[in-house]
Amino acid sequence: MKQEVVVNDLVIRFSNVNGTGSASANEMFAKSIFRMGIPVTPKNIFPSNIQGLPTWYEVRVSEKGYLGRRDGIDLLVGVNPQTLKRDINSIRPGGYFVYDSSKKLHEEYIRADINYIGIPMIQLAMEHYAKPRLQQLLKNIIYVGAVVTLLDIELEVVKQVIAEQFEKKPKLIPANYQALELGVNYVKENLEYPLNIRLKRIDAVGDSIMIDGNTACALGAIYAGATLMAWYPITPSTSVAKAFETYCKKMRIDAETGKKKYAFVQAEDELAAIGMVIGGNWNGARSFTATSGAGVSLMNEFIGLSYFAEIPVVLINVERGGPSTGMPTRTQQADIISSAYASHGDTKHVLLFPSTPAECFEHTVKCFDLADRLQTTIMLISDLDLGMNNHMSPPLKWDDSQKYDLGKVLSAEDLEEMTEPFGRYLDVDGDAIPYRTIPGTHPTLGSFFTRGTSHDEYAKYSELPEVYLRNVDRLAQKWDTAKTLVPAPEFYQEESKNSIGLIFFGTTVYAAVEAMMMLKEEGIQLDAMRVKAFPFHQEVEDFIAAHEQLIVVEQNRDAQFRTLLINELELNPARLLSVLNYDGTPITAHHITKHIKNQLTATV
Amino acid sequence: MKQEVVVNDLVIRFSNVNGTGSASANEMFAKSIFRMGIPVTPKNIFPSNIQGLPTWYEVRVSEKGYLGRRDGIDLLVGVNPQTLKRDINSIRPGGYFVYDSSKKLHEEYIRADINYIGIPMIQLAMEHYAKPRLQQLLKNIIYVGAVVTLLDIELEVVKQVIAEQFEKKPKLIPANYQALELGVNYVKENLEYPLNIRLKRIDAVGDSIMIDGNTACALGAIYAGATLMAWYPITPSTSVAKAFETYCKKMRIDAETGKKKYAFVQAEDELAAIGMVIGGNWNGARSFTATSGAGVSLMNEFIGLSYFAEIPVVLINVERGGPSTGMPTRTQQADIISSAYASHGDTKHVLLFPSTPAECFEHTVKCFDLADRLQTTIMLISDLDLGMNNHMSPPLKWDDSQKYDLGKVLSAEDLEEMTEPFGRYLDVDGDAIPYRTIPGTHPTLGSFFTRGTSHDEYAKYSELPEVYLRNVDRLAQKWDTAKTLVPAPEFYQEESKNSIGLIFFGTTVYAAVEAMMMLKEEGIQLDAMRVKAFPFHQEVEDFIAAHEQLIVVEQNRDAQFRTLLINELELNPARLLSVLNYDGTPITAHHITKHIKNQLTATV
Amino acid sequence: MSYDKPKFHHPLLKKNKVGYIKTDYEGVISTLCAGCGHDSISGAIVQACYEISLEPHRLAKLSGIGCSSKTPTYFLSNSHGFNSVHGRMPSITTGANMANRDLIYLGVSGDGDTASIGMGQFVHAIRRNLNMVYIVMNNGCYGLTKGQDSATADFGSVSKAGSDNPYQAIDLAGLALELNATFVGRSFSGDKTQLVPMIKAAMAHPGFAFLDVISPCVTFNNNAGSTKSYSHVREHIESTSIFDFVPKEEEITIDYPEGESAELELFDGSKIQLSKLAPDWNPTDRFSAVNRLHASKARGQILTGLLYINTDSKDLHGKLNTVDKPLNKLTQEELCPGSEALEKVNASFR
Amino acid sequence: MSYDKPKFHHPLLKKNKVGYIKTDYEGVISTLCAGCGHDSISGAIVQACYEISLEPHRLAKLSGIGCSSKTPTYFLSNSHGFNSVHGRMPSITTGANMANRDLIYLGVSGDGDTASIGMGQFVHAIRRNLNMVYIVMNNGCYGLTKGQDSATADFGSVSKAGSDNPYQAIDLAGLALELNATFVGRSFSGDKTQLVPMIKAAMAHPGFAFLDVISPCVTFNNNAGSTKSYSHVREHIESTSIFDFVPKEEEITIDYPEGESAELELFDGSKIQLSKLAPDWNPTDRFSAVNRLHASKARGQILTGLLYINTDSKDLHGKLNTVDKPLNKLTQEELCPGSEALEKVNASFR
Ligand SMILES: Cc1ncc(C[n+]2csc(CCOP(=O)(O)OP(=O)(O)O)c2C)c(N)n1
Ligand SMILES: Cc1ncc(C[n+]2csc(CCOP(=O)(O)OP(=O)(O)O)c2C)c(N)n1
Ligand code: SF4
Ligand code: SF4
Ligand SMILES: [Mg+2]
Ligand SMILES: [Mg+2]
Repeated sequence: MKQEVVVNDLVIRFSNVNGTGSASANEMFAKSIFRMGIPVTPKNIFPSNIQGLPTWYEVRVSEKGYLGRRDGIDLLVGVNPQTLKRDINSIRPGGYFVYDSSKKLHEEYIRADINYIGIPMIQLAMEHYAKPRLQQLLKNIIYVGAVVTLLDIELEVVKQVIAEQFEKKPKLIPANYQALELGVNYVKENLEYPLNIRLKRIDAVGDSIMIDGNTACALGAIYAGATLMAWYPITPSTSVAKAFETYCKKMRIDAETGKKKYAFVQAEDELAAIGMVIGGNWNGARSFTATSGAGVSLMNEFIGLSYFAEIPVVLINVERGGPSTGMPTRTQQADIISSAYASHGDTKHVLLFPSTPAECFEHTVKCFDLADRLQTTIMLISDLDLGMNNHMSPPLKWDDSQKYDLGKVLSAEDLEEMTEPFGRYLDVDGDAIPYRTIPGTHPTLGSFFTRGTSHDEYAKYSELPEVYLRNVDRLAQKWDTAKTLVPAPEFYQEESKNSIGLIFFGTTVYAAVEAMMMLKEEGIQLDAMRVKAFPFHQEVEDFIAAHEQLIVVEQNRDAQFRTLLINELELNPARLLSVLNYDGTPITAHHITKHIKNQLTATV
Repeated sequence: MKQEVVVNDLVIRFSNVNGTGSASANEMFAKSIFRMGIPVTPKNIFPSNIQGLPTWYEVRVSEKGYLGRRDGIDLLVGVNPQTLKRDINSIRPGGYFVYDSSKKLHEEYIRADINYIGIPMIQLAMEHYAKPRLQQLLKNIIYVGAVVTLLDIELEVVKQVIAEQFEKKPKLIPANYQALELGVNYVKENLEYPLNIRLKRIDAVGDSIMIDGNTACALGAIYAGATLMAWYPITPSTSVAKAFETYCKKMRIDAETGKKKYAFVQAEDELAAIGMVIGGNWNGARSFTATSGAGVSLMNEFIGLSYFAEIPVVLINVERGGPSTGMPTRTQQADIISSAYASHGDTKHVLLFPSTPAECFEHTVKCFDLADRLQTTIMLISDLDLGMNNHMSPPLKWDDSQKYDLGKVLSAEDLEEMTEPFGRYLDVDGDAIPYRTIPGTHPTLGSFFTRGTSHDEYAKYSELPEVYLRNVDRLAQKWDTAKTLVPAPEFYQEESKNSIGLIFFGTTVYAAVEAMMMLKEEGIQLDAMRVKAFPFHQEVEDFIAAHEQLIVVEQNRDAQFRTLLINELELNPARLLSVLNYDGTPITAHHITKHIKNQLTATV
Repeated sequence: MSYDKPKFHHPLLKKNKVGYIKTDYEGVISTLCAGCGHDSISGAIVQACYEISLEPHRLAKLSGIGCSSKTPTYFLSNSHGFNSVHGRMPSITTGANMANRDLIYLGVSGDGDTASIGMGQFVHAIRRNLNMVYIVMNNGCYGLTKGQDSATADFGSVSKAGSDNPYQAIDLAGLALELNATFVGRSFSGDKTQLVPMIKAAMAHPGFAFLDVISPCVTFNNNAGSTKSYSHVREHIESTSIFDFVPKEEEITIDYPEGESAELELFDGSKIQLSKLAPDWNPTDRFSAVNRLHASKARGQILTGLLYINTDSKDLHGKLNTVDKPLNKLTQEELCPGSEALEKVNASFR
Repeated sequence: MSYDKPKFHHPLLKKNKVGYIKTDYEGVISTLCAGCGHDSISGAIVQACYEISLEPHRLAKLSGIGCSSKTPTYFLSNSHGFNSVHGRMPSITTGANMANRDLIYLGVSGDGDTASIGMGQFVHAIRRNLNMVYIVMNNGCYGLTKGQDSATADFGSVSKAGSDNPYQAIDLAGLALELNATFVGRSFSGDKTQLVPMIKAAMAHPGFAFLDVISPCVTFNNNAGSTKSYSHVREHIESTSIFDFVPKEEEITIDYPEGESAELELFDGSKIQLSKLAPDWNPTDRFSAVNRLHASKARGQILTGLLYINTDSKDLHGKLNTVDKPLNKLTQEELCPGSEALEKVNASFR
């Protein structure tokens, strides 16, 4: 089993029991690699439970900067007896299994084609720490020390990361250092190291940051001037709320009074959360909510109200595995159709699809501008993978000259200067977007009655067919205006050159870009487009028109995004092939290439 | 203005104020025509309010049996001052305006091209009745008497209908007769009669009945053995519940004890209503709900649970004008996409589209069989027009040899005989439908744990990707099974002969059939198909395959049904043209022919 | 369809302190049934707002869905209004209130809207002590959907169709007390003398002010046997007190008998002046109100009047400790931390 | 992932009247945190069902979503179970109960599940007097979503993160009393002596039996300052009575002091035997329970035990007057009116 040395290209998996503090140890491990200038993506695969169930932490390291998941685990640290068998079987032939050798590994776990590395983790922990909880926690640091040494990770970097982690509880640092050394020394004293797979400092991360999408969304909302967040706890969107509160406490406290320049309201459920957001935006304060899965379903009625009464709403949907409660701690892109056409009656909603934390930030800001401009619900469609995992991302950017677009809001002066009577639903500018007023603006001008029932241009109730038609036809026209305002797609070539075009969106980007490279190496050239918004920008149409055959990659069973494309762009379905991944794990480049090749052979 | 005599082909409109008892007078009028053997359709156009707002009652009479709405009002009885102008303008040139001449009609209401017929309604009423409420009520009967005479309707028939209407309050009959005679005599003594438009007894209704779709649905549920209805009031579905209760009281009381063989529960909201239905069906009692508009949106979360945990649900959606509260007393077919793909995640739901009350009955029965067989949500998609208006319909049919299909339910004996362990989500028969057990069936066998989270074949919680995939792939396969079980479409030709196929569903049938005849007379021949269910039956595919060009007629803005066809059958959108009507009034044949002709010229 | 009333301003009509005459507080002509209790409540709202010299644009009126929820079009046409969705007015009002703490929020709901579909939101608006006036126009039935029993229909009350209600009524005032609402009153649409000052006091209360107003539905629930009919209520009504609201700096004009009278000063300096009709009842002791309510109920009586007031509690803004300036008036400069701060954030993620 | 416990049947383990040993009432091994109060309640359910000789298949266990709502997998694996959606267990139980009145329905919920998203359904299940046992495993926080305050968190209670709760708690037992629930009890997961007989009595009660069980969350809400921690509850608990449940035809074994003891006979002939610790409290007088609860609360104490029982009320089936045979057992012959009747219906529409 003599192997070549592979540097900066590997996948490491930690298999743990949740509630044992492993997540934080594993995160420090990943962070250390990032600090060595090497592109890295960690993925935390956790159960829908608080303590005692299997959890995995997967770290992909890729000098080339491929940040999607990759099949084939090079090294697995397995400390969860419940999943030992499965874990060992998941290692690629020739890979390494790091286990707790405090107890002998049973015969049945022995595979001839992998390497076993025993570290007496719990034994070392028990020898050095008295309290059981401490033993449990520091066992994790012991294996980090071991793996760090095996992979030749810079120890000083790891120590620095540990020091920062415990910045607020410095008393804990020495014990952690000690545990780390226990692992390091055990390897140094007993084993060959480093392994053939190893790491080496490079300079490939530039000014990137490592951050999760939900935190970036929350920061986006703060930068966009959101003053009301109303929400209800639900995985995987809860951390948007948590981050919003955390950063508001740092950035939004009035220095003089210590009072808050924001309202953060935990609602009694999702219906109330979006109701509050509607009330807040109606009353002129930028307001938003974040939710997932069932929460979006519960918001359906209110989304229709927002559409029809034309009230801005910003809704961040961090998708998880459906249907129903489904797999709440797994990822999918499966709320596409239910979001795009949410609510009864003829409705359509604007969706933005960020791919990176930097885009989570930028698109969240955009959501607020679009919501105010278009006076309707704008949904940011993120997913668990993007929202809850740390991603290497370009830094968050804010241009201080950038001004909020608060849309068509009339001030008291505007109202007084008007020569025609104010009509809340009157299309004055031909873009199908009417002007609105905020309650309290003027003593006698501009008040109107908001309602979810059919209304005329002056917001008066009406059941007349022609009044209804004027209104809903204007809403359809507003949709066309929306197309001109949403972000344009991103392309991965200077100009379209190939007959086949790859289409993807959101977190699929990581695997898709890698897949394209893999295919290129095999001589299969594709043009590619990442869609960033629904309704589809003109450039999306143009790209599709320029390609005979299109392949849509998405992470759901029913090819929902493809349906949107066909339906909204009047495309012949025969032109659109699908690559789907919907088992709850993030899609891999290998999965894409395999299916593209299958599809292409099938259609040729 | 000399006109030909037109017999049995006219449209009469009554324009009233709601809450004045006019609806019942107008209904008796329509019923009398039906009793004369002449095909007739009344449409009640009422406001979302209890008293004092405009309401119209339109009666179309068609010897040829065209039962859709028709443009061009021949005679309008206008007793609502609020809408006088609009009403008078709606009369076709040469038509008649019957008004209350107790007060002189103002100049501005005089049109040169129509005929004015004054009846001193309120004056007559005040002369003969002392109580204001009675004056108001009987004024309606006075104009009925007048119009009956003007149109040559058989007076005895009207009297018979009145007598039946007041069967339970016979004391009221004489006053009504008297009022009727007042109207009759006023015409006889003061005016020329009958008019050139008039009626004549024929024998064109056969064994038809005049009934509204909601009552037919309720009867269907009773015949299907539904024992639990849980619902929340909402127009226009409330009358399903009302009728269910009324007929249960007649048909479902235990003769011995006087106790009820059904539970009728007014829930606290729509979420609770569908929750109860899920609980009832889970526990083996056929259970259903009926709702509209916002109610369906609120049920989204639970619909997903039904899909994923595989629990039968029967949901009757009587559509109204959307979005949001929209036009709650107007009709539309605009909940197609939101029903078909309701709830977050990858979900699809079975929809049935009845066109007539007879089908409301038959399809409701079918819904229960399908729900039990497929163990999922089955929605009956009706609309306000079908649900709340009386329609001439074939009689309701029940074959006593017909047995309920309770689907795959294991009894205690079945469980004892089984050699393999029971797996709630195990596909034993290859049709992707697993077996279920009802709580309490057996002391030790067959219990399982129902959940909306990912589960294995034995209903155990699992987050494993392969387990999840097996389950959702089986659900997709179950969808294919559904295709073979839903009702086949109806065709309007022996075999397809033309290159153009017309596609429609639900209440559009009335106007569509008439439109086809009108087009035929102009030399435009179309094949036609009425779709009865989603997913689409193989015959739907075949019909589409057999035609180059398809025209889909539907009553919503966004061509939602066309989207379903394209998406589920992978059709090239270019092949499907749309005819849309979405102003809240039922579609007319004229509207269809006009748009078909436009479309055909545009595409040629 | 709605009709604007021609507003004929008689030169002699008395202007209030802010220069408005009473008709300035009206809305479009009601389309409710003639005699509907809801219209009287609308009238009382108009009266109260006129008398306290409210500037109409300083109030936002919100409602759910139902006949009752339609009433906001029938008063205060110079105020912004929001007829939202069924049962969800409280959440919308919460959001609106968060956006601008300086307006007065008047929420109108029905018993169907509040006690059934809206129960959760009602309970939680109370829990947050949201600064609003919450009026339930309580007719014991679903008017707009044609008269079904609601959850406030009394046990044994007979419906128009003749059937007895088998369920215990939800007593919304009792519930509000149990949930620590900071202002709880009950009144009757037919008793403007009591209702008008109660609405005024509710508006002056800086927290959740709940008014359960019995409001007969003449079309569907005014029959013999109904406990929400005009005649039943008139026969069974009793009162905690004779009640008046005295705006800040106005003089108290009514003389109450010594010993039984109480004066409660509100946050803004206005006063509630009352003469107790029930000796064991103390308007600021929640449990005495619960007791009093229980006693009336046991006798089949409907207790009206102010039931409870907590003159010293924090509303939601207070609980959250938000800035004094309305959030919707904060500018980009005040809200956006700027690029420099973002650079620091970025650095913390490296 | 769930693990079936190997069930080792010791020959000497005592069988109950229906032939089951105690482990027959267990479920799969719990995946809750070690020390979670919820597990103790599961244990009490197992114990109670074993002792009253319940046939497991005669019970259906239902829940919403949350750590608490997971517990039905951890007891009674021979019963059908339903882990539904968040806050909606009551409606599902209502439907299930309508379908088969002969089973026992045990609903398990959390304080988030019941007091927030599920408030409306909770209130209306009480209003209908649905025949079920409704247990709230009350930890004052959202366990499964990592410890946010719930609506039952006490005012001023300190969270793990160190912040004071600014909202008044919803007292679910108080609420149930206000809403006329026919059986209301409160207990503590750490007090099995009280909890086990209370569960038994709740199961025997032929209507809505509500048990608010304080159940500390060791992971997120067991810190100092929390009023739902083990130590706080242990220090502040008090009881209405010493309590026992005596199944039908069994003898009463405990001797209570004369004068303070009461015996309540339930519908099925079983008895509740108790010795009052509070002299002014009468378990069948709802208002005395309200008073008692109020008094404890005022002293900062947590009152546990049976609070109120109405031994004579109609459950939903009674209110609806449904047939005795379970609706899910009625056959097509019993349900379908047949073609002849339909012909008559047709005729009435001609
Ligand atoms: C989600 C939803 N469900 C049902 C309805 C239908 N609906 C309209 S008003 C109403 C009840 C109104 O009753 P209440 O609140 O008591 O008002 P009232 O008409 O008696 O004043 C209902 C059920 C609706 N609009 N929305
Ligand atoms: C509609 C919906 N919203 C949110 C969630 C997320 N969620 C799961 S459990 C839970 C709270 C559970 O709290 P509680 O009922 O008190 O149970 P505990 O975990 O404390 O026992 C929430 C909000 C969900 N599953 N469904
Ligand atoms: S139906 Fe009843 S509540 Fe509605 S307007 Fe008429 S009287 Fe008022
Ligand atoms: S998080 Fe709390 S409630 Fe959930 S299992 Fe752990 S201790 Fe119990
Ligand atoms: Mg009402
Ligand atoms: Mg909890």
